Amino acid sequence: MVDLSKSLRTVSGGRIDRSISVEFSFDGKKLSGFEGDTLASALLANGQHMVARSFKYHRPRGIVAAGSEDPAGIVQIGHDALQTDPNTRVTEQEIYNGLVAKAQNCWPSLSLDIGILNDTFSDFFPAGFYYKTFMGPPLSWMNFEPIIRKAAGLGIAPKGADKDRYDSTNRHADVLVIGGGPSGMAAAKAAADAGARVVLAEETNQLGGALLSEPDGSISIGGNKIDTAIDQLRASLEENPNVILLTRTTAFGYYGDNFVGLWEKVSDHLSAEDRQPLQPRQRIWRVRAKQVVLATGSLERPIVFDGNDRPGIMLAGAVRTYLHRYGVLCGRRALVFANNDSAWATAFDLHDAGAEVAGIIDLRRDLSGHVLENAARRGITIYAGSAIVATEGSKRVTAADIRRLDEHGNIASATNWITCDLIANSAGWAPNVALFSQSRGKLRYDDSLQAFRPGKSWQNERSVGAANGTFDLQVGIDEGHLAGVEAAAATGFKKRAGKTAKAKHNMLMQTDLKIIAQIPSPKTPKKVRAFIDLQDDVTTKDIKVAIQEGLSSVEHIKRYTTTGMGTDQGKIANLNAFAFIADQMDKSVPEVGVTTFRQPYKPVTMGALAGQHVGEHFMPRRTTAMHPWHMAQKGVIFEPVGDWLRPRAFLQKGESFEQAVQRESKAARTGIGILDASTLGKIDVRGPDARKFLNRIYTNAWSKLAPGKCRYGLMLNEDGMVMDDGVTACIADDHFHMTTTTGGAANVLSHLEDYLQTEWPELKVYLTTTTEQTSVASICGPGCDKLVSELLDNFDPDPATFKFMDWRDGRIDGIPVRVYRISFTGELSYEINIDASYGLWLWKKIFALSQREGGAFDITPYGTETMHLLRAEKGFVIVGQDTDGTATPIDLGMNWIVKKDGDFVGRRSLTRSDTSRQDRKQLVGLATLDPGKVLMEGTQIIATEDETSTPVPMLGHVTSSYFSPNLGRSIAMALVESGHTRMGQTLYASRKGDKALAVKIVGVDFIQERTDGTI
Amino acid sequence: MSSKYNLFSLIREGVRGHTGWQSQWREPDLKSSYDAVIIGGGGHGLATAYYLAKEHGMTNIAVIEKGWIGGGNSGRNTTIVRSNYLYDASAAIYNHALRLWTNLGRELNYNIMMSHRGVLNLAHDEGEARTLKRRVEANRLNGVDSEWLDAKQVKNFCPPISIDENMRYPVIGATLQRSGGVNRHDAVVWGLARAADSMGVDIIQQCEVTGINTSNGEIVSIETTKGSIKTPKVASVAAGHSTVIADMVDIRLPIESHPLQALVSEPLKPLIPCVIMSNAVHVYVSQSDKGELVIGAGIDPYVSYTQRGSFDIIEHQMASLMELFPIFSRLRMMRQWGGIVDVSPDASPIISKTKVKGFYMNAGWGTGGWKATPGSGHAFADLVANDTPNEIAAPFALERFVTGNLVAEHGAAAVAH
Amino acid sequence: MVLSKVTSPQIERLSPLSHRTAKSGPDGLTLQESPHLGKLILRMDQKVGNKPVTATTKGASLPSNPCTAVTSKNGHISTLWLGPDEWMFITEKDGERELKIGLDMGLTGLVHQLVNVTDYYTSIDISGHQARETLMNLTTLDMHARAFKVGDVKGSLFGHANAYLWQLNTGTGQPEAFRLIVRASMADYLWCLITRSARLFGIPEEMPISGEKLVI
Amino acid sequence: MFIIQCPWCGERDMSEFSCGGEAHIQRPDGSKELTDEEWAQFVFMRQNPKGRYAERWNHSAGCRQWFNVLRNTATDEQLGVYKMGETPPDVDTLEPDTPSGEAPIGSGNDAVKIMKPDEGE
Ligand SMILES: Cc1cc2nc3c(=O)[nH]c(=O)nc-3n(C[C@H](O)[C@H](O)[C@H](O)COP(=O)(O)OP(=O)(O)OC[C@H]3O[C@@H](n4cnc5c(N)ncnc54)[C@H](O)[C@@H]3O)c2cc1C
Ligand SMILES: NC(=O)c1ccc[n+]([C@@H]2O[C@H](COP(=O)([O-])OP(=O)(O)OC[C@H]3O[C@@H](n4cnc5c(N)ncnc54)[C@H](O)[C@@H]3O)[C@@H](O)[C@H]2O)c1
Ligand SMILES: Cc1cc2nc3c(=O)[nH]c(=O)nc-3n(C[C@H](O)[C@H](O)[C@H](O)COP(=O)(O)O)c2cc1C
Ligand SMILES: [Zn+2]
Repeated sequence: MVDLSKSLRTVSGGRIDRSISVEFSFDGKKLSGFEGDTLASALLANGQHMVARSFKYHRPRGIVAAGSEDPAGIVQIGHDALQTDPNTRVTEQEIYNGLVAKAQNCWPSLSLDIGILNDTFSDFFPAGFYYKTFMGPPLSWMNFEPIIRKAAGLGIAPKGADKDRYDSTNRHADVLVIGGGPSGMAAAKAAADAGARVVLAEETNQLGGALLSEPDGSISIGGNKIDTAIDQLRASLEENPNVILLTRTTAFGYYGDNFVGLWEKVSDHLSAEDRQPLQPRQRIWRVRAKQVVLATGSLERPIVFDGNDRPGIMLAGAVRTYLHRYGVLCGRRALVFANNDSAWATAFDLHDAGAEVAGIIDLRRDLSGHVLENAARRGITIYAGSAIVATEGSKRVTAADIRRLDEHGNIASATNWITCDLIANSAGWAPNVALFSQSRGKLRYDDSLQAFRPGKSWQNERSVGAANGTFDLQVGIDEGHLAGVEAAAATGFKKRAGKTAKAKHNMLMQTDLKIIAQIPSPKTPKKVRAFIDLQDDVTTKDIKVAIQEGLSSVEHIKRYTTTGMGTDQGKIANLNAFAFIADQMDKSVPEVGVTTFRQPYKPVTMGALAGQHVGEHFMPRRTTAMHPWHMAQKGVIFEPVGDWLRPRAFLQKGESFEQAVQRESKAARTGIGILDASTLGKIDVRGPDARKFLNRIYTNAWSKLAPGKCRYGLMLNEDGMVMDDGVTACIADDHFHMTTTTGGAANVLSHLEDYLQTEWPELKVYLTTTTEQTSVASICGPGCDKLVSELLDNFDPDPATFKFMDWRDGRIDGIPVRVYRISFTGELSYEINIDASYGLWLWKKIFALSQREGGAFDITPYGTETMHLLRAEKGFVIVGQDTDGTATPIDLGMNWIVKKDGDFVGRRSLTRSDTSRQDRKQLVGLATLDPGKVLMEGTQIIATEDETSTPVPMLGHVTSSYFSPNLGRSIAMALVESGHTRMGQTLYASRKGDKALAVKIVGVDFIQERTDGTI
Repeated sequence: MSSKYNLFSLIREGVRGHTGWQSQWREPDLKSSYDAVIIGGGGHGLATAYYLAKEHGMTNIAVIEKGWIGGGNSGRNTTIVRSNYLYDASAAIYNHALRLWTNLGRELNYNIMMSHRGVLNLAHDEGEARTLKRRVEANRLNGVDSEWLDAKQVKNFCPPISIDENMRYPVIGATLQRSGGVNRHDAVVWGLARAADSMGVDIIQQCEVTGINTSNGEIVSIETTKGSIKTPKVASVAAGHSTVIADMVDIRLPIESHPLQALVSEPLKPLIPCVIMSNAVHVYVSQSDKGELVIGAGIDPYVSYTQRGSFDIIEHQMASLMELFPIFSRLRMMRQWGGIVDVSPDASPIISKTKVKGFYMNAGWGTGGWKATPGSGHAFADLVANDTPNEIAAPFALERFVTGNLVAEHGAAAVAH
Repeated sequence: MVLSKVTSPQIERLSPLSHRTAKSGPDGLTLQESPHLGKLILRMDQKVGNKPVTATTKGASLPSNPCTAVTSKNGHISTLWLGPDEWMFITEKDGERELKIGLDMGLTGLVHQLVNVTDYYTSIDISGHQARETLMNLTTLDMHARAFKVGDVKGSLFGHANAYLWQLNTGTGQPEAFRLIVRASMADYLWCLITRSARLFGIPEEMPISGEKLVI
Repeated sequence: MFIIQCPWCGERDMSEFSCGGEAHIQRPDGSKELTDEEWAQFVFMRQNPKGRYAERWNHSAGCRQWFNVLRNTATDEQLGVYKMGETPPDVDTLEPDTPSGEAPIGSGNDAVKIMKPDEGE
């Protein structure tokens, strides 16, 4: 057996910096690697193949690939349970000093995992076994689910809020190139040379792509060795101001109109010390590209055989990548198992690097050409027309059984176990078409590749190089170059053919290949464990069961077996799954079809997707000019109204919220109350047809409203339901000042613009919002006219002459103001409008009047809660509280505001057979027989005191409810079935766990009701 | 006819290598005529077929599915099940569904993983609290399980949630329906198909309805990509494609088809115990038994049949999620997708006869119809069999858009899904 | 009765960002509010043309192209295109009064709307060669020099805030400067979002005003 | 998240716009004699086609203008924009490939993810 204690690091070579060693730990073991290592390469260098346990059977999982396509090598990163990163792929995580990695989904430890019991009993856990039992009782799902849930899942989520920050930014590109391999670099260079704005995104930490998996000297590009050639290209791109070159950046999503999401890992590869505090952890680049070049390369496909999931069984290409990019030998005694030439290079390079190659097993029966000579020269045994049919080794492969196959693919020779610590296998290369398919291009099945390649494009995109099924280096470079030239030309830059670098190489290309959906096995079928999806433990047997159970669609089979549903999304598994299904159903692969390639290309951090719009920046807090004053009041509590924050009540020392509201409400009717009403929506309406317009959008008539006067109006939507309300003032014959609810302002404006621009373009009216131009101080209370006259420069507010629903201009210390005699409290009140920049000054000035010695005004600031209470005492509705989109003006008892003739928005709906019924829910007042009892808003109204068994018929519900300090009793408004005809009736307010409360139906104007003596 | 599922059959098959499982449903050829044809092999269509066969003895019927059964919204929804709706009519049908859900697994002999883990609807300000409390009260009187929790109780019920009072949208309370929860959408579809098939219902996949023939206002036959079928009754349950079907008989519907997206995180060990929904912050999230966080995103504002949505909707969704669950920030989105939801003006479904005799419509479930699947199928089957709506279906007739008797669930109490 | 003198506060005019101070980074990126600039919105049929505007004002005129602005020779008045029938005049502090008088005169008899929005909006000026990149984090507008030029005015979303972005004419050799015209109530949100993005260029990040008690 | 060509401002990201739904629905005068049925057609009933569709968009974050967009709802391909009051441009779009309106490419339907063996580029 080979000795793994000695490092498997080659003496030289690899694109790592051997001068900088990096210390990290895996599962408590202190290990070291070099700058440029991924966690995977560093672990392999330390002889650690097994890094995880599989999802279902908890079987040992090793490193299979060298990139983001690795299926099961995922671990938990971070020592701090508050900030840990679950499910991190070892092949992508670069190491840094102090990196802590732990195995996940295993207990008590990676090497000894109780979960392996699932494996022992795996016979009883076929695909979808859980659908077939625990339907309860006796085995009920609710009892069993917790157990399943514990067993399922992989990593553990952090326990604390994320301390890192994320950015997102926008870019417009003429040409976006995805993939920094030879083809992608050529495309970027060509497009940039043409003058186009180019973005080049490369998933890994370096440009070069597959070239980095080749020994430096083995290829010459434009006369240079690989690394020099790449450096020169990189330099020329970097110095071009029109090029954005992004490494460690994955194109994760190809969306509509060439919008591509890029995910840059800015500092995940750095130790805490090395991270720049101002830089985000990760950044999303939102790229809108005129043209896209897809140079995403190809993915190698494993061979499906019994026991193919043991650690130490890897993709041949990956083994070469580890050797040449990271200077790591993946094993000392290797077997290479292939169906095409490219994998032979792995055998040769391993041999040349000092490993023992115990044999090349190739499914193809008749081999020829220089590969044979090359193998012979190295004395490597060749097993043609043969296959590995079984393997051994619990935590690392230790041996393989090699058999010859006859022309029908059946086993034709006796057992032949060969020891090994590595099996490098390859079933050929498949174009990486994920993004192409995301862009909604159509795939074409290529019989020579036995894989899908880009077919018909839907968006402005081109695939080049291996991503396009072009595996020859030179042809790929030329393809990339041409794509760059044409893409740039397509965006309006001069087309210059230019020249491409000539590549000299003797790479072993995948030539003809021989796919066998599943390698035969000497075992009874029941015992065969040939894995297709290594993360979710999907075997060929599972897929057989699914098909046998009649799940004939590939989409059904995916969902029944969960193949391709893991964190790798089956990058290397899916094609094998499709091929195996095709084989089982005697269909061609295209007949079977593919599952959908969805975004993201690989899992993307949610925090990164949220970007900067989190925490304090999540949503704007809109505030008024007076806000600083409000904030200065100790006991202030705010109420969000849309994006606005409005004072809800000003609690004084030792006061409860309720007490504050009672005090404020009383003050507003006895002393002087003042409310910041600045947030009310305001719209300037002007034009010769303004009246006509108002007539059409309000339910009442506006033809006669004289300048200097105001009127209240109701707006409906076409469905006839109340949508908004407010007071509108006539400034001049063709000029009006409209107010709307705070929450409704934006809707109303677009509602109005919509009608003006699309329904009634003939109307000569213009609308402009002025909401934030003016601050509004609403002053109310008996005798507040004195305050007003005090406040304004020689202004006579006498209610007798300055009448309710009038407005006038005035000045305060010379600053112009407009005063409206309008009121939603029923009290004498004045609304002072002033340019917002003077809002805080005015507010302070008013309160100064309450400070002065002697004859100070008794002014009480009040909030929205008191405002709601006061208007309720008068029975004024609040749209959105007493209405919920289901109430007509008639329901609200506001027939008086619905004009008899002429059309208006929503009019026709009012007369629909059901909308005009008399037994609709109608707004009424409720007076609890016990005046001290305040109803909970939302309380349901029922007919009888004792609640019969459910369902209890409900007559309506309480929309607003308060204790009125001014009436000394509880008051409530409610929408009640045929309410208007129930005046005086007693109904009941249902209460949870308590006797229903008797309430009397009264009018909504409680102050009036009091004068009339009904309450 | 497929064998019974239970622990013993599992063990038996385990021993003999699972060679004995039979097909869960047949792949029958299209007959030339059926007593009724159901268009749409989603949960609702299959449930309709199942109950038509089981409760109305109509077994000579077919379910026609243009793709693979469950490939529509049934296959792409976040499976939230609850019945705490505001209005009586809604409470009636959704609660009816909830009762059926509870026992459906056993009834179908198929574990649909119905998990009554509880659904929270969060309130972030007084206005929301008011409308949610109103709902709780209405639910109570309608016999729908529903209760009000304050912020602390919310935190106890769902520990990972943030109830930080300094958030822009602090959690001030929530309604809880303990009997609400999630289930396994594919299993529901397959279980219904298997049960319906075993009673003789033909389930025809990869077969698209291309036309509907009527003569003097009555259904006579339909055209499909696999041939035409004589039938007196056609029941359309095509969700996002409802108007496309209705168009075949010149009926206009009050429906628009919008993209609605959802996404899943990578699988994690148990993290959140229940379903959390918030309107103001627009979040709905639960964790599947496999371990992914299943997260619903917002609806796109435009009509589209592409089963795709906009990226910025996903970004907003994530920002919202981070507001409520700051600890999710380092987790990763594994896959996102979209469906085509059939949105009706009052956010309530249409279960209705039409002006064409023998043509029945089940549509308009929009973003929230999964929870109704058995109830919808049950009520619709009744309508199709008896040609008159039962009291559960009656309020959802098309006429309401003419007479104005809407079931305005989108009103103040609007909570999608 | 005799009243003691009212201790009324001095007339004090505040802008939406008066609580923020100008910021600048090491490489010349600067951020500051230009408070109290006079602003008027004119809505009128574009066919009416320039005359009524030019006739009675000191150099004001309407831009001839959508999404652009023109500035009077003396530089005192700029007119921004907001829509096919909508323009915004921007003057120096207090300049809006005189301008309004002039426009009212010229527009009498014409169907139009002229509204003072001086306090409705405020202006955030961002200048320096890093200004474009700073803005790219906030908007989907193409901020590349080829796409956004001096004199361009584009309404768009910046974070969650609607605003108009205008590239000022700073003259050759001067660093580029942009003016964001944003609603007063959104100004603080936007300011802070900009500083968050500008932190990368050495401007100290600032947090929005918050801390309002929302829960009883 | 597609790009919308505002007739005045040019190409902008969709996030600047708000969608107003189906275009060319004439609002009848509600004060005139109309049956409930006719009124319901205007208020609620929609065409919601799969394929060519004329809809209204508003450049809400830009010039605040309403205009019409012609779009193929099976693919989201935009076929043209035109101002209010103008008639839709006469342009052709991908004809449905499957009966329920699925376009042969670019649509959401899994039936068109891959090319038929005989299908030309
Ligand atoms: C992302 C998302 C999340 C959701 N979340 C929830 C949730 O949490 N809770 C909830 O209750 N609801 C949710 N919903 C809504 C729910 O999914 C749907 O309301 C419900 O699944 C509709 O079921 P269905 O069977 O009627 O429709 P579908 O499952 O869509 O079935 C309709 C079927 O009709 C077929 N069809 C269409 N046209 C034809 C034709 N011409 N010929 C033949 N067949 C045809 C389609 O292929 C499709 O299979 C969500 C939806 C989405 C998209
Ligand atoms: N031996 C063979 O048979 C064989 C087969 C296939 C390819 N090859 C070789 O591979 C090379 C192909 O060159 P190429 O440039 O076409 O491909 P490449 O593999 O060299 O480069 C592809 C690059 O794209 C990156 N990438 C993939 N997905 C990405 C994403 N979503 N976002 C950002 N980056 C992403 C990868 O990290 C990689 O660097 C040639 O040298 C060819 O000879 C050889
Ligand atoms: C509740 C639920 C859970 C899902 N879990 C996963 C999952 O764990 N892995 C995965 O790849 N997809 C998962 N999906 C998404 C499906 O793979 C697929 O995207 C979805 O059914 C839509 O189909 P489509 O993408 O093929 O159009 C899930 C979907 C739903 C509705
Ligand atoms: Zn525009």
